Amino acid sequence: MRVAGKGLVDCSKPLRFLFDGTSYQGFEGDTLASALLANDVKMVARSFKYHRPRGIVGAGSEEAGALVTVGSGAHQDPNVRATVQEIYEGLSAQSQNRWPSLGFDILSVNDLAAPFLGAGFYYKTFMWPKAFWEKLYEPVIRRSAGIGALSGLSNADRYEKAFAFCDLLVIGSGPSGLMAALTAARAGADVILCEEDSVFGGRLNGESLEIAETSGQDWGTAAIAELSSMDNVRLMSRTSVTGAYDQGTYGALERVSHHMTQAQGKPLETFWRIVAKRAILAAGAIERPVAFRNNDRPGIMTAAAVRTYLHRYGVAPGKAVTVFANNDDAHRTAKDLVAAGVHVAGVIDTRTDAPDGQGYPVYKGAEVCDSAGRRALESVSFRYADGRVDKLQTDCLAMSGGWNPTVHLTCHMNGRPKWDGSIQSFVPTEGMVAGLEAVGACNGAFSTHAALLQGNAAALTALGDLGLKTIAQDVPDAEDAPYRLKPLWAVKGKGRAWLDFQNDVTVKDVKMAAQENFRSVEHMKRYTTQGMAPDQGKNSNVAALAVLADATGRGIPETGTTTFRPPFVPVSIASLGAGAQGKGFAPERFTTSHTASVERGAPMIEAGLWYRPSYFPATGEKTWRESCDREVGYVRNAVGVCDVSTLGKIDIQGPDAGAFLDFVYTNMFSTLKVGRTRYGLMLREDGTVMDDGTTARLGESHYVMTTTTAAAGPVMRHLEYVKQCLRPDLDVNLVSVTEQWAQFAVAGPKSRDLLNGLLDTKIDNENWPFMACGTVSALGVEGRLFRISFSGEHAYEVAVPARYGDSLFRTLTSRAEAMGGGAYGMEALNVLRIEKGFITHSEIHGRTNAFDIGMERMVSQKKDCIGKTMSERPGLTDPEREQLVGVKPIGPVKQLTAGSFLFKSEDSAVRENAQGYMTSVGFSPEFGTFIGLGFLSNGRARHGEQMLMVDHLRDVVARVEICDPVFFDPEGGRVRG
Amino acid sequence: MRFSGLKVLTEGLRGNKGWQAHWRDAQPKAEYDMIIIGGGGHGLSTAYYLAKNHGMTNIAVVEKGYLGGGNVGRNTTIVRANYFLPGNSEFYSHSLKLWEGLEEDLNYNVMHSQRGLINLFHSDGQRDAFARRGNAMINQGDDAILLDREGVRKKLPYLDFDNGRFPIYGGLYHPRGGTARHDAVAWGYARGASDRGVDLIQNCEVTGIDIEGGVVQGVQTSRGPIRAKKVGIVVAGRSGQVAAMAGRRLPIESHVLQAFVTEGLKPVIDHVISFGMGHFYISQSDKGGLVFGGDLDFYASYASRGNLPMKEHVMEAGMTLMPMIGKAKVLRSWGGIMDMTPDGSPIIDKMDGIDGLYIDCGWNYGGFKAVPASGWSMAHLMATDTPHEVAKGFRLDRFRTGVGIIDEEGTGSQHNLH
Amino acid sequence: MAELLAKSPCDGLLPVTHGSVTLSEMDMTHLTSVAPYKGRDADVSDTLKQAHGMAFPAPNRATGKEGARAVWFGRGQAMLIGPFPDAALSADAAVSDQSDAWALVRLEGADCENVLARLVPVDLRQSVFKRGHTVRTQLQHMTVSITRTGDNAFLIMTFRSMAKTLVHDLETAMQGVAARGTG
Amino acid sequence: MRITCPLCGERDRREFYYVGDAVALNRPDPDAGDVVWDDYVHNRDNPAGVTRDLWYHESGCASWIVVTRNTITHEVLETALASDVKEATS
Repeated sequence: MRVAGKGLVDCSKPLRFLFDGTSYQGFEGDTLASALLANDVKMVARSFKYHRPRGIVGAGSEEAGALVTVGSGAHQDPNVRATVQEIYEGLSAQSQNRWPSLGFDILSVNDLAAPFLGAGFYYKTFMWPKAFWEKLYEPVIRRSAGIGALSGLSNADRYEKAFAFCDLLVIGSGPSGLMAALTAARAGADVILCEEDSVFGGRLNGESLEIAETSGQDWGTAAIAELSSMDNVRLMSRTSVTGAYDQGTYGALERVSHHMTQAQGKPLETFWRIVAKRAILAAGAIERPVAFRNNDRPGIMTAAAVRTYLHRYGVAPGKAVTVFANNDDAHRTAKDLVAAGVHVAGVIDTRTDAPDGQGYPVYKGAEVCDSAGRRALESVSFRYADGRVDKLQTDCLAMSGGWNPTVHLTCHMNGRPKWDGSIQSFVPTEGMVAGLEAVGACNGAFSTHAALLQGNAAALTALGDLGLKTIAQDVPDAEDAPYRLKPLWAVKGKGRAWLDFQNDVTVKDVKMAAQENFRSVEHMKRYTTQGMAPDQGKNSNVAALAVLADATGRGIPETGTTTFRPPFVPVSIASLGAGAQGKGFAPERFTTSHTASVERGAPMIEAGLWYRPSYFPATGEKTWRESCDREVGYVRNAVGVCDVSTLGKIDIQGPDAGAFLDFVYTNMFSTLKVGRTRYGLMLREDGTVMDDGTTARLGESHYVMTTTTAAAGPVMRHLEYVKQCLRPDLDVNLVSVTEQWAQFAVAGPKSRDLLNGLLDTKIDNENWPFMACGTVSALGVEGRLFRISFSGEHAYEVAVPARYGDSLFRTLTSRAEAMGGGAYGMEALNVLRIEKGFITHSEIHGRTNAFDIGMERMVSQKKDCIGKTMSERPGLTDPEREQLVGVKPIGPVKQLTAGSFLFKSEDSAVRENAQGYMTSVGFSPEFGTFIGLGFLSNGRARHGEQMLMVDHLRDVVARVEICDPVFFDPEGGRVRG
Repeated sequence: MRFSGLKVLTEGLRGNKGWQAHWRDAQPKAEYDMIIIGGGGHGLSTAYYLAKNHGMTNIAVVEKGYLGGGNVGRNTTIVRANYFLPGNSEFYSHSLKLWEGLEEDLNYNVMHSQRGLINLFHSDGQRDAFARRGNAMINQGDDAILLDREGVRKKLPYLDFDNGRFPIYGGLYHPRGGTARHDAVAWGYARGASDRGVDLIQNCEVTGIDIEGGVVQGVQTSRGPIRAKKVGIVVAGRSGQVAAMAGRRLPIESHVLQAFVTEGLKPVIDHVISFGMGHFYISQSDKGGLVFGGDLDFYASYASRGNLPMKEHVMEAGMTLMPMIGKAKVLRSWGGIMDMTPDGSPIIDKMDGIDGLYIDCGWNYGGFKAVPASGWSMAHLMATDTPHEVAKGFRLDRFRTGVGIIDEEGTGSQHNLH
Repeated sequence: MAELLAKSPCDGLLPVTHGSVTLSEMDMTHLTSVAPYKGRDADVSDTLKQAHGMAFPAPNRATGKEGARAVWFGRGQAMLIGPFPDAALSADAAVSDQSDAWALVRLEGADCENVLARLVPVDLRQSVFKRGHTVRTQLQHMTVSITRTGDNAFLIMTFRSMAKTLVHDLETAMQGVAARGTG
Repeated sequence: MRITCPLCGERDRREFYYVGDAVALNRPDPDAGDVVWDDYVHNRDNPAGVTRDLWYHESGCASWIVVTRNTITHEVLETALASDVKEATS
């Protein structure tokens, strides 16, 4: 219910929202949780395992109870904390993990079977009969598990990522964070202040405190006003810092428009990568619940949450509130409620020396031992030291077992927090994250004044580290009460007492884990699932640890803690992966002939990041094979044109360019004549083939290397590695010129005729023989011409500056068509090269060496080169290795397939008998059959042998003959024609 | 104590008071026949099979931290036998067969779930490579089915078939592939070994290996010296440090591999999916979390944690492949220490020149599925001094000689190319 | 005789404006990579000064002015933008014509830093990245060169083949920033 | 993780490509023998602590860099251009 005169919500701005289809009213500034409590809605969820009713437990991102689904369709957002979700006009939220409804949930029957569903029960059963696991047990378990549901529809919201940089990152805007930010910003430091909440101020907004003789809220408001007026300060609200990473990098999730009816182009979330020279963690602390029988009913909350709902939202979570505590701090809850006119049924304090009540009864030396109420709390029972049990009618229990500093970020780099007996909690160990200092409550300083002092001191330290001048600050006076508590983790007694409200882990479960020798804290966690729920144990880990320590007869520090890992709050995959949906995962690379190819109807296929045409369909053709056969015919009989610009091109210049190439290639390049091109083979240092291609010598000290499309990047990196790391003595410079040139293969008997129609100076076989290269002028544009062939035909590659690529491609193809040829795509290119036994990365697939592909003679014995020594290892020259062969069918066969295996005709097709495998297959119009390349053990000695090619997957068995990999024009006369 | 549904029922009725320790915590004895260094999945399974297959019970597993605290407790739980190179094929095939009988053998439900694994491919060239893989799997006697685009769509309708950066041409479907509950595997082997008399010694760090005249004498530990006739090093990412205690350098670099789990969700992904173009793989745990991972962070590290660029890359891969997971929220991320070999394949061998010293390492980022066969083979090697038939390819000297390099990825027998 | 027609890398894609920021393509001009040989840095710088009026730039800096710049382009390399390179440069440096290899765009407007902060992992705020400063870095997944040419203006270069992705990524960021107002 | 490129200054790890132990700089003679070559190409100290490794500023200035770094804490202790390191030792 609303409490008049309290809260920061704007009562002049009412908003309607839906929960489980029922319409309610809240106000601007409400969270879904505060608005539901204002409407007396207590039960909002079901727990994970026992499907017990769950209510709102806290008021922050660590919420252990109130997880809901917001929105519908592709916008459906599961597992949203009602305590974080701000309401907006038209918000629609649903409860989760229940069927058919929140009130009546079939699987709540699990609760009755609880004796059989204790920790790890599933490791001991469901094993018989074997086949039932996948068919019966697992599907049932999966359906009853899980919490919220994804819609199954592709994301339809905008997400984004961004980078930010600062001198000082302050995480949290409670008193310590604000003080730190003020001190640093006044000194001129570049400050980013991140606050999870929609408003700054942290606990100042949830308490009635005084700072500098004014209310804490007012002091905070003034501080924020000052900070927001400064150019060197960036204030980021609704931003959770999610992780600390190396060298001052922090991840942060900003919820940009979750609170808006219409995002209007804004991202839903922005994931920030913040680089900070220094950071101050002012993340506060999380109040811990106490385990007692049936402590999980809706209406049972943390005491601080009750105060937050009162002061921040003007909501009393109950009509008759009871406080259960082991410390002084929680008594504020009763004081504040009474002051606001809310009835307090009483304060139950475990301590006999608890403070007296101020308008409410205090039951000293007593413990709450049970609760009652079907879907929400109706009463609590409490027991005095002498065993007497009493009962209070109450609809809200505000409990406090003390506070746990929010140390998480300080542990993200493997640091472990240390136990502080004085506050019965873990506090950060200094220096666990370089450059980050914890202050205030997250550092175990629980009074407001101590928080202000630590915030100021840490900022001064940071300023000193940054070499900035400091300005002495007056730290204002504030509440400085000592923190008094008597440890209490679990109230003894029968029945189930919850530790992890979400995963339904009880005190009994932890004890049973210890009984079964899961005594290490990590074993206990993994066995019971304690702390593995959406809150990652923020509410329960320390208590569970205390129970384990007790059960194993150890102290808490000896028992240790589990590790806190990023993210601090759950982060959507869409935000961390922003920008990648659809094509954004990797850049798209387009050749200059792309548009013209698409206009010709060519299906474009990926070649690494590039797109290349598969084939160019002609009118009347029904299959790609018809097109491919026709295009092969162009090259064999007339002239074909193909864009080869995607191949890497690297300018290699300098006095030592030749020596450099001799070192990276197996064969010699220093001896290559200017104006000539040579095929080169490049190895990795392990002796395996890395890449191949042609390199042309354009001048005395100028070469241009061609790489395969796939290896362009890796080869450039490799060349720089050789130059900088192995041979910095060589005077040679490398620059990629891949993108400068649009380069087209012009191949076929009429290729020279076609070119001579464009070239300003005609070429012939004398002035431009096979493997010649040089500068030419084509239609008035200066370019380069290489007489090289990947088809076995008389062929050239002509290159012009890329701006002319589109125009040249159109000109070449239309002229080729007039000569009985035309454009050809990747399919035809592949057939042409298979007919010639030319290799691609299908053959040099990273496991083959020069010996395997029959090029061992290309490894020059006159010099050292990368990979030479290792290529001579016995295992790489074993004659039984699989060697490149040609494969052709015997008689009529349906097809040959790449990826099939070769067997002796009499052998069965099992691994032990496999002799080799097929790497490339194409239909050769020339031979009228499929032909292929493959690797066969000792294959070069087996030409003529008949074998079986077996493809189990596609049910193909073919009789084949092993042959030389060069099927077509083995003498090579055509390239010289 | 035998576990069964009936036992759960009767214990439940008696207030669950009768459950006993799953394994004994042993104090180190002065001497054992054999010591296994490392109480992870591979070490525990080695001990289990030494006891079960070879009758060796005077043995100890010494573990620096807690049992199962290494990679067996921090992986993406995928179990498969889809390798294609001789050396790997027979080994992983054997391992999968052991998985299929593991629950019965261990009397422990490790939740081995053969939900099927699909490796997607995105070009003709990749299809050919996966066809080779699938045919090799069938040659080996395992199962594989080549799905075309429509076949994949039928099973995984939520993938982005229309706009994804790399078009889905099809997938290699491995029906017997799946997942298992990782921790339970360690605990099940620990219980099985302990029941057979193996001493499991936690919080016991090996600080030295005693060698005299080229023969192993035992180990020095944080809890004193322990003598042993044979010592097996089964310490994954820490192999380099432990081998150094015996004066050996290994062909291993330790790298960090991150993995991620989301908050619990109702069933939405029913298979294990692998997306090679994005180095991304994903499945959904029985609890409902999406469990997924990607590539190495790519720098040598023992920190068990990674950095943002690879996290982002993994999430980006997820978003281009299956944008329906966008609103799943990552709850936790962690890193394992991967013992990377140059060729990406493991080592199970004697340590050359030191009698009685054996090593099982180099599992790269694929050690979980190997746990049963690795232990089986290492136990065989340690008990008989001969390599097991399915693991004889995992020789330590293959890099020096070039004989039998097993490079599944084709990235070369050189470090950091994987 | 027919003539070959020239097309710019961002042909048909630009200009676009969202909010305060405009993205436009620079006119095609001469781009020349200049990489001095061993020990010739000073000679190259002298030639550049004499022929083109700017020194060889130090790392992370650009020299010259609009129409004739030398932008540091990585280890031992600068990109001469504008003038046709003096032939004397070839004596002391590896010189490669790159006029068609790069797409050059100009991002201009009050929020242009915020746009780049969505895409670039380097601090490009005016206080640290001033006029005449340049970086080789990434923009989303692309390799780029970014130079500040004005208080609210940047020159961005990426591979020609990636022009469409460059425009897409920048435009997406521009839309997001425009929708948010500032920040 | 951030690495200081000797030319570009401190940059995000995402700009770099990693290749491993800087032992790669010490390429043996071709005839050094199989043990030496095996050691060079394959065997590693793989220290849990300070190591020297090689990184390539791939989407930055294209420098190869020797990074002295701690493999447990990820602290970067020193960086230098690989070409300088190589020339100083050869």
